[in-house]
Amino acid sequence: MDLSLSTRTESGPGGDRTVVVVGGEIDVYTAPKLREQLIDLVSSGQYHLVVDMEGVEFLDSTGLGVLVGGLKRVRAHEGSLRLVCTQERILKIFRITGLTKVFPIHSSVEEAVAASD
Amino acid sequence: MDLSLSTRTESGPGGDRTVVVVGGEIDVYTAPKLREQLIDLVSSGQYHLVVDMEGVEFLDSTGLGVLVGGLKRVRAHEGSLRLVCTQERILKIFRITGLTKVFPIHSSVEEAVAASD
Amino acid sequence: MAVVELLLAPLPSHVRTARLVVVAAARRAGLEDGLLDELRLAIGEAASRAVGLHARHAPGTPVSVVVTDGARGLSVEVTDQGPAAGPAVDDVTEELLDSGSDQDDVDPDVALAVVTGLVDDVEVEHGPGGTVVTMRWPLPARSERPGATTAASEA
Amino acid sequence: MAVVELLLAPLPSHVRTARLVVVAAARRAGLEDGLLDELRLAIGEAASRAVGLHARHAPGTPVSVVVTDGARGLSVEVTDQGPAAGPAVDDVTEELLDSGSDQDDVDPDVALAVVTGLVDDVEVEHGPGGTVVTMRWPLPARSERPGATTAASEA
Ligand SMILES: Nc1ncnc2c1ncn2[C@@H]1O[C@H](COP(=O)(O)OP(=O)(O)O)[C@@H](O)[C@H]1O
Ligand SMILES: Nc1ncnc2c1ncn2[C@@H]1O[C@H](COP(=O)(O)OP(=O)(O)O)[C@@H](O)[C@H]1O
Repeated sequence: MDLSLSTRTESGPGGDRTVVVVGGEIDVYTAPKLREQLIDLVSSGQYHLVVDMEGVEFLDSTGLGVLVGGLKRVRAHEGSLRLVCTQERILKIFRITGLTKVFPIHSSVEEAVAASD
Repeated sequence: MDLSLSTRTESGPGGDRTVVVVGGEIDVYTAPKLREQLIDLVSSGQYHLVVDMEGVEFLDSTGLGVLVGGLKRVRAHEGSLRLVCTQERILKIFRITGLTKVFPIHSSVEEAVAASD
Repeated sequence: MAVVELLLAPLPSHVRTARLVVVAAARRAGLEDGLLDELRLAIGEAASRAVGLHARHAPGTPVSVVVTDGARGLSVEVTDQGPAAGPAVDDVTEELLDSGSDQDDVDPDVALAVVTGLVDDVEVEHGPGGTVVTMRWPLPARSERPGATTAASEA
Repeated sequence: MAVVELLLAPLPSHVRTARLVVVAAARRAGLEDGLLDELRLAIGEAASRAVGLHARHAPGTPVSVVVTDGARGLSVEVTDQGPAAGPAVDDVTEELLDSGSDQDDVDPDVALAVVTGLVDDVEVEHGPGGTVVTMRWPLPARSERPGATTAASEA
């Protein structure tokens, strides 16, 4: 029910990628935690992020706003933010809001780590 | 969340025992299902019951009433109704209501099936 | 301040909703985890009792559940429009053995006996409009509550 | 008949309570499983929007959520006391890209755009008291609903 966050580094052909594994519910109550995490990563110089959403049970527009905010931050440093998501109900909200055109969405962490721009 | 029920027969030293495995929440909304199940068993001549409560997540006084009703029914046929429960939060309500003195409570189905009066 | 107020049509299926809401609100208010099971059972009994009384005596009227997070801790108030509670049950076991039989409803007096047996601070007031059952639990000091900083920044 | 009525203090943590309650009530009312995710997101957006507006404009006033199971199906009504909704967002993507940045609150116009994009039958009425967002979903005929017999025997 709560939001859970953990991060690890994986190296891909384009260099190191920071994988952020998100679980639980991302809503107006929990989104601030995710935003803080993304801000911390960018502040510490990690500009290539892969956000693994496979464990996310709920996502609303506040959560989308936080992901968009993260994308803007990494782009300001020529970085990237890739999502991993295969859950239909989560993909649906990206589709409704047109964000499938904004985020690269992958079906596995391996694929996201291997991808280059 | 829902109430789940399944039954099977095990034979013990005292004869066949009908094991009723209960899962989920037993409250004023779901208790009628459990009552029907117990009534059906007694109507079909199964007077020695073991109710396995290990999968029960919530039990209130309506649920206790149904178990007491089942006990009365099997006793009318010289039968028995034994409970299997090791969960502290479920045991607590038996303790508060004094029903630990009314029901034999066992820590495993094997123990309950092996028990004799 | 009342943090959540719930009006429920008196149907058995809504008792679970009352449990969900009150437990969620209490966690939010910082009630310690060890008390959540007690709270869940207590609100379940109080709500089943009120729903059962309304189903018989006031089927068109909702049952009210109010959760307040105040100076005296967490309070949960369940108001019904049913007839006054009977005399306190002094032997719940006997009462359960007598009534626990074929009725689908909760026995309102057993439910109330479980609430009073379970919760230290319970008040039962019968007025002309019905019965109000108020249950209270202590809360940790505000500064120690989970999410206290978030709550502050929310204001 | 209103089956559940919920008054929530305008705090982000209560949005989850609203989701829990509305989804539980809708299941009870017989809403088909395939629509529950849509309902969960829609009530989540509508409630976050109202809570966000109250937090800024009416912090002492609760947000109201009413679930009704009537002839027109299931209706969920969220009432806020905030300023009128802005003009309908015609490009949610743009709006998210513009505003999705550092505010902790939901963007009320984006939330409303998600609701209207998601739910077929939505009505937004702005009156002097605030905005009422009403979302409706069809329900199966009463006789086909799960627990229909139980409901009948409850009466
Ligand atoms: N809207 C929500 N979305 C997701 N999780 C929530 C929401 N509201 C409450 N929770 C989670 O439920 C958990 C229980 O609350 P609480 O007892 O305060 O936990 P914690 O000790 O983690 O603060 C919290 O951790 C909280 O994050
Ligand atoms: N008070 C309750 N206690 C336990 N389970 C409940 C309660 N209220 C609802 N449920 C369960 O949640 C499930 C979801 O409701 P519903 O969609 O009507 O399911 P079903 O298809 O099984 O009738 C139900 O099966 C129901 O038994």
